[in-house]
Amino acid sequence: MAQEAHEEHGDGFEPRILVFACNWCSYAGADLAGVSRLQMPASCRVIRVMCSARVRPEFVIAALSKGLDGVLVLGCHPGECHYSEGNYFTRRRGLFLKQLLEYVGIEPERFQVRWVSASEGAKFADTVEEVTEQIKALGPNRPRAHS
Amino acid sequence: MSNRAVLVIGGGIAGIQASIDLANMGLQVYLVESTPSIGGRMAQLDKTFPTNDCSMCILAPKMIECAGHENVHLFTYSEVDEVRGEAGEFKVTVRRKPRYVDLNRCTGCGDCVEKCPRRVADEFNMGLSQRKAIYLPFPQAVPRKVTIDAETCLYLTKGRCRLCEETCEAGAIDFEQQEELVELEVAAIVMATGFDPYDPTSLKEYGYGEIENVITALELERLICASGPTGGHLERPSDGKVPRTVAFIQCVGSRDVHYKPYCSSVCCMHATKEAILANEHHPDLRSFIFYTDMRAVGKQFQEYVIRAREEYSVTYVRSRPGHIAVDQDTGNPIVWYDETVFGEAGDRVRRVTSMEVDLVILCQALVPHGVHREMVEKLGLELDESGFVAIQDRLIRPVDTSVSGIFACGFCQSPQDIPDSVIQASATAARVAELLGPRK
Amino acid sequence: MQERLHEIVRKLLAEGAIEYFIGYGQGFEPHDVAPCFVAQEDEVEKLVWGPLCAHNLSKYALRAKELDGKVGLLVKGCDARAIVELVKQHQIERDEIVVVGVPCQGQVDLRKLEEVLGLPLEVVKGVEDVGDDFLVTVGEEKRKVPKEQVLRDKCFYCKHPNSFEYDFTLGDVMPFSIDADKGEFALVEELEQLSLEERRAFWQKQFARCIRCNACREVCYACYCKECIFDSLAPRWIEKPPLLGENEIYHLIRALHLAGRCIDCGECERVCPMNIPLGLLFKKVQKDIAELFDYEAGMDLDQVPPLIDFKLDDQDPFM
Amino acid sequence: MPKTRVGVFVCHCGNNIGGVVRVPEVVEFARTLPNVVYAEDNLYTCSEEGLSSIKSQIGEQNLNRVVVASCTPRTHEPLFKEACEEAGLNRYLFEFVNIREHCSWVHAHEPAKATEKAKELVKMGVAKACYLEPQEEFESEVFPAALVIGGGISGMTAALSLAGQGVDVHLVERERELGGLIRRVRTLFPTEQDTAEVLGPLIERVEKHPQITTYLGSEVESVEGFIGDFDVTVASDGAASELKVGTIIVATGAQELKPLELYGYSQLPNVVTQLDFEEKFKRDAEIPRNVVMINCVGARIPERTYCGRFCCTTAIKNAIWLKEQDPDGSVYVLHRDVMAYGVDIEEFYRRAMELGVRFLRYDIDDPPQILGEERAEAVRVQHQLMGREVVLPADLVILTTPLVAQEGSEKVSKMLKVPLGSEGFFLEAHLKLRPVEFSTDGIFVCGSARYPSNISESVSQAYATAAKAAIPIEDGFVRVEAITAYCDERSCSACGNCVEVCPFGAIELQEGRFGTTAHVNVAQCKGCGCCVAACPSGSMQQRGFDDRQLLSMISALAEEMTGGAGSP
Repeated sequence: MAQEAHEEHGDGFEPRILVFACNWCSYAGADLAGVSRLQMPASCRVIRVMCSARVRPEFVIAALSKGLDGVLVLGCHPGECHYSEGNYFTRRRGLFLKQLLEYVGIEPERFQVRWVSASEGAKFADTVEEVTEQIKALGPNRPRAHS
Repeated sequence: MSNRAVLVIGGGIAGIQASIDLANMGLQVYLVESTPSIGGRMAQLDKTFPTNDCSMCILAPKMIECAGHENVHLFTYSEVDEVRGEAGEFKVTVRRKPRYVDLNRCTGCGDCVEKCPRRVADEFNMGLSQRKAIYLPFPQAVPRKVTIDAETCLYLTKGRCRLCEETCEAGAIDFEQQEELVELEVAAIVMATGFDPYDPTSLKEYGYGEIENVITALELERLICASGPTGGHLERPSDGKVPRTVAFIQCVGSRDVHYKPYCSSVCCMHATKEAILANEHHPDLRSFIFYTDMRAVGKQFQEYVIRAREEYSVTYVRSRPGHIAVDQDTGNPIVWYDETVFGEAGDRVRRVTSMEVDLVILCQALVPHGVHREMVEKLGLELDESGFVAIQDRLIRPVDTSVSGIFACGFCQSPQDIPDSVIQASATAARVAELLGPRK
Repeated sequence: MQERLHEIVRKLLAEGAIEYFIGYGQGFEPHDVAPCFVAQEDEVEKLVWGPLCAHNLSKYALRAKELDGKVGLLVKGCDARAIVELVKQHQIERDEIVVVGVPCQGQVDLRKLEEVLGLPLEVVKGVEDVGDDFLVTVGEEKRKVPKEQVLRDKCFYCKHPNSFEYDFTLGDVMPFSIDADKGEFALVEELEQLSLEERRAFWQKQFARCIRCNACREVCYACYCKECIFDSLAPRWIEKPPLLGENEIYHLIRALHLAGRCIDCGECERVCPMNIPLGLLFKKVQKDIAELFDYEAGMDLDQVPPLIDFKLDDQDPFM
Repeated sequence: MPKTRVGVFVCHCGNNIGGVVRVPEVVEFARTLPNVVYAEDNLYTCSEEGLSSIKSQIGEQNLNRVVVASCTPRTHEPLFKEACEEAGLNRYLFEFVNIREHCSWVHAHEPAKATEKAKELVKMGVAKACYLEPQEEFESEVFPAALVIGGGISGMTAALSLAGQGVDVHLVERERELGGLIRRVRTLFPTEQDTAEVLGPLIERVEKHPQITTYLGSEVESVEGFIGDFDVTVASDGAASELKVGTIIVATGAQELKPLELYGYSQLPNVVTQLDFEEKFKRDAEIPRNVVMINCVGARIPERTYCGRFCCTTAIKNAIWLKEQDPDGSVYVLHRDVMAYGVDIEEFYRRAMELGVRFLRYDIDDPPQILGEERAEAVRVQHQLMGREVVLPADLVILTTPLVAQEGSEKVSKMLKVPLGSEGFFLEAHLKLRPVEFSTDGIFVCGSARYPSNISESVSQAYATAAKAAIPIEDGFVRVEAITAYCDERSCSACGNCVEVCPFGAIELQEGRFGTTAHVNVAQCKGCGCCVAACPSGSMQQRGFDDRQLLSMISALAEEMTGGAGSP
């Protein structure tokens, strides 16, 4: 076990990424990735919400300020929202928040929004892979919560 | 109609779905299943095409919902003994086979199974592993109660042992238990007895039973299933080594006037699925599917086949092998078949050739379940030429049998896949509801 | 102009058109002007107007809610946008208030003035607007101070010298610009030029200094929530001690909540005891809202706020 | 408020989870979490054994929160909620943690990391569970009528079955007469009856049925509302009628692909589709001597990957018909696979061969060619068995094309807020076990609107939807899952953001004892939570997804793995 643990942690920094996924598309997509046994980095922790529009931008700010390495908000593709328009609000909030965070010096890679449908298990896996790599490259997000 | 009870025969996915829908309509449902648990064939599947959903994962909630429904009355390990009367007032006798276990006391803890000294072939795993004479068919069984198999139990056959009785702290073992006849009055009957795999032994050319490494599709299903005899490790029978090349032979006994003239409908996709799963287990495993027509006719089926070809190293060979030999040293089956190749002139020519593989999978025909014929006679139903329950008007009444008040869904009335069976199951519910008229 | 103001207010009170009027009055120190409530006709003389009347009085419009009668308000061009927003955000009915618009040619930034004079503000006895300069009374003498030296940052690119939202007006002045080529977002753009690391360092330094006195929140016209989420115990968005992380959450969430609401009155920066350049943060918010969603707060009653609105063809970098 | 007592049940799922995640370690860890008073592992938590263990522990440990860490909530959540309820625990005090689809299955080769992740997920779940509150489900009435969109064979069958079950039905058909696509078909598989014989009586029954109101030449203009209470506007020649229905069945069918630009279709007069053939030739026109059919035209190609399912059947049916009209005529069917699945079609296929219909397989990379300028004279194709080219004389070439999505499907999809799949057909809730339902309650789909289906299949689906659509109407009510939004009026300052964003117009500003504040109409709220995220003061919240619950999960994750997280 120690041996294996060593092997696994050999690659050093493993980012901790918070993922918000909407129940209807993205969470189902994540499930599909699982059902299809698509392997991906063990970096993401998914919080299920009914719609990506439930995700308060405040959550993203809090998560990053508390020191999580990244936040990924996943929703249905525009036009496919189970509630018909939710993800359009997600899109606007995302556009605004991304620029604000960048302005105060938070790397844009640490907060990302992506559209993943229920049939896109592979896309979910790829997204996790990609975002994890990007954040690995940045290194840990300096926690400020108790500095 | 005053009597608002319905008899459903068969606890597979079709019977389960019909029961749930009927129960949700406020009708009393008597679900009769001959084995100790509901779940049927779907419970034996590892995954389902074309989504690769874990079969048990989507079935288990349905099983529990069905068994837990206030309007559903389960008769497992039971058989329909006699049916009299007509639509609106059928009188049914159900025979509860003795389980020799008190269902109210058994906790399904499995201690007795531990102790039981008698091992027999496990039908849930297609005989690829052994179970005890007292057993739980599979972990998610509903009800989760053990059953003593009277044919093999040492005490019941040879009069000594009773270890289970000593072990059981709940005192659930009851060797005095007698078979029980239950009289039911129902307004309608839904038949959903499903299928059995056709035994390919009679197709001598394929050497099933002679060549160790020639197995059937359902056997493979259990071999790659995590809850199967090998814990999901794909091993071939002869030497337990992981196969690197697998040949699937389609239409074994189907589409063949000498055996079953019809197309079993699901085997093309079933084989494709198993080839994909096998490759997922071992990415360097290659599959060859020998087919006549690749009947991928459902939603997302073609796409599934394309994925199999492009991402899971599955090769489709359009040929019907005539003979399977075996290499005695390696135990490798050798598949003889004819194929079309390009001659020097670039023209196509047919030639006979062979392929040595590690494992051969026979996608055998699927036939109406063993209880089928007997049931059909008891219900006074007509059969079609192929032995399926005859449907009078396929166009407008696709689930109505020749007897008014009796409906048929799923494989017992025609070969079909899970969604079609589920659809027909719900359709029978609608027909029953129409027969009985509005509630209250 | 002050006389004209007194006239109007006296008339409003005499007619009982308003219960009281809120304008500016002399504070404890000569240089210090404070909001002034006038309920009696004989008090109207207390009302003053000049280059030290920085406060955005619109927040007091909320008082109208508690009254049967109306409230009178003195409103500069810049602050008028807050009135529009408050109506849009269902906080006041426009007809609950009487707005007296006042033309303005720029307000003094007391911190700059102190610097330029090199003397404590206590010595300042008064400031008048004389066109391109301010006439500052220091002790006995009067000193000319060029506006560009002591003007509030936001007054450099003043877009609304005249209140466009009023019931009465104290007249018009020519639109003016001290520094025409200096764009509205010049300072933000400078900051944007810096590297991410530099910006990070800059803001971490600023946020670290915050003592979370909440002055910026208390003074903000848009912070009218009955209960602010920062005061809620469950969920607890931030811990009480003013640690960097907590402060960052505080300021970023405020920026978020002000998106589409901030009308650039500059009050938060003015009242900050730690001199945190909050203007730089909120100006950025205005800039992005304008660029991303083509929206300017407080300009149009019928325009839906940007973050509770959407267009099917909004830009979509998210794939 | 009694002390929070959380019970955690971690599932091995055979070796699906246990084979990767070190479950006992996760259980140990769970025991260290705040408010957790009990934790155990199960081989299958979903088995009756697992469920009964949950029930008994709720009693023994008097748990007031239950967390199960196993598979995806999307399949098993109702099951565990039931178990809680049976043990007297409000179903909303249950929290699900997904450590299979989201963990063991996707990190199969990293047991250590997977185990760590599973712990964190459990920690987050427990943190949320601590803030869960018991909820009452809102019951809303179901209006006793159903809407069926589409008057083809599926729609009519669904309508008749619903009516037969005692439900009032509104049947809306775009055309001026009932019957849909098959009106244009002459004979039907497998009975080979004349379509009129089948359709006639059916249409008559629909028209005569007292409980069916038919709207011909009409279209559904708008649909508002939710299961039990849909407000529907039907436009018929300018006139609009307002209907109220409880459930809706989509039976809008599909249309035959017109293969423009393929095999000279629309250029050569004697190249037609199967439907053209049914309409023109199978009625009066004289029977051509040499007929060549080409299957899979516009199907199973990169641009349109799917199989039309019953186009082969149609080709076989028409080939037989031709042979029966003129036994000496030649009929060739050029195909890529003969999709004669099941009993009847296979038998049909065999009969065609017996009658002398010739089936030749062609290769998509070397497709048949039409010879002839003004009209098709012959078809050239590679004969796979003979291994050489053959030229087949042709008086008539029939192209077998698949059904494609019905015109206006997007409109219906948007109107009902139900999805379309990649092929443009309606996308059911679950391909396997919920084939005729949408994820949206109260709306169902049958026939070729869902996927090309032959008549028998369409009719079965129609009956299935009739069963499902009738149930809530017969019940008279439905329960709304308690994940709806609510407003804390004490802190709401009525800025109106929530009103603006709500996609369902479920929120209004109203006078209340705390002045003007937002009010949520639970019956209309679908629980998206849009409004919650738009509320600056946090007055607007969502049951089961409130800020305390979600923020506590974030905090739990943000903390180092010391196990003291997000407790109330």
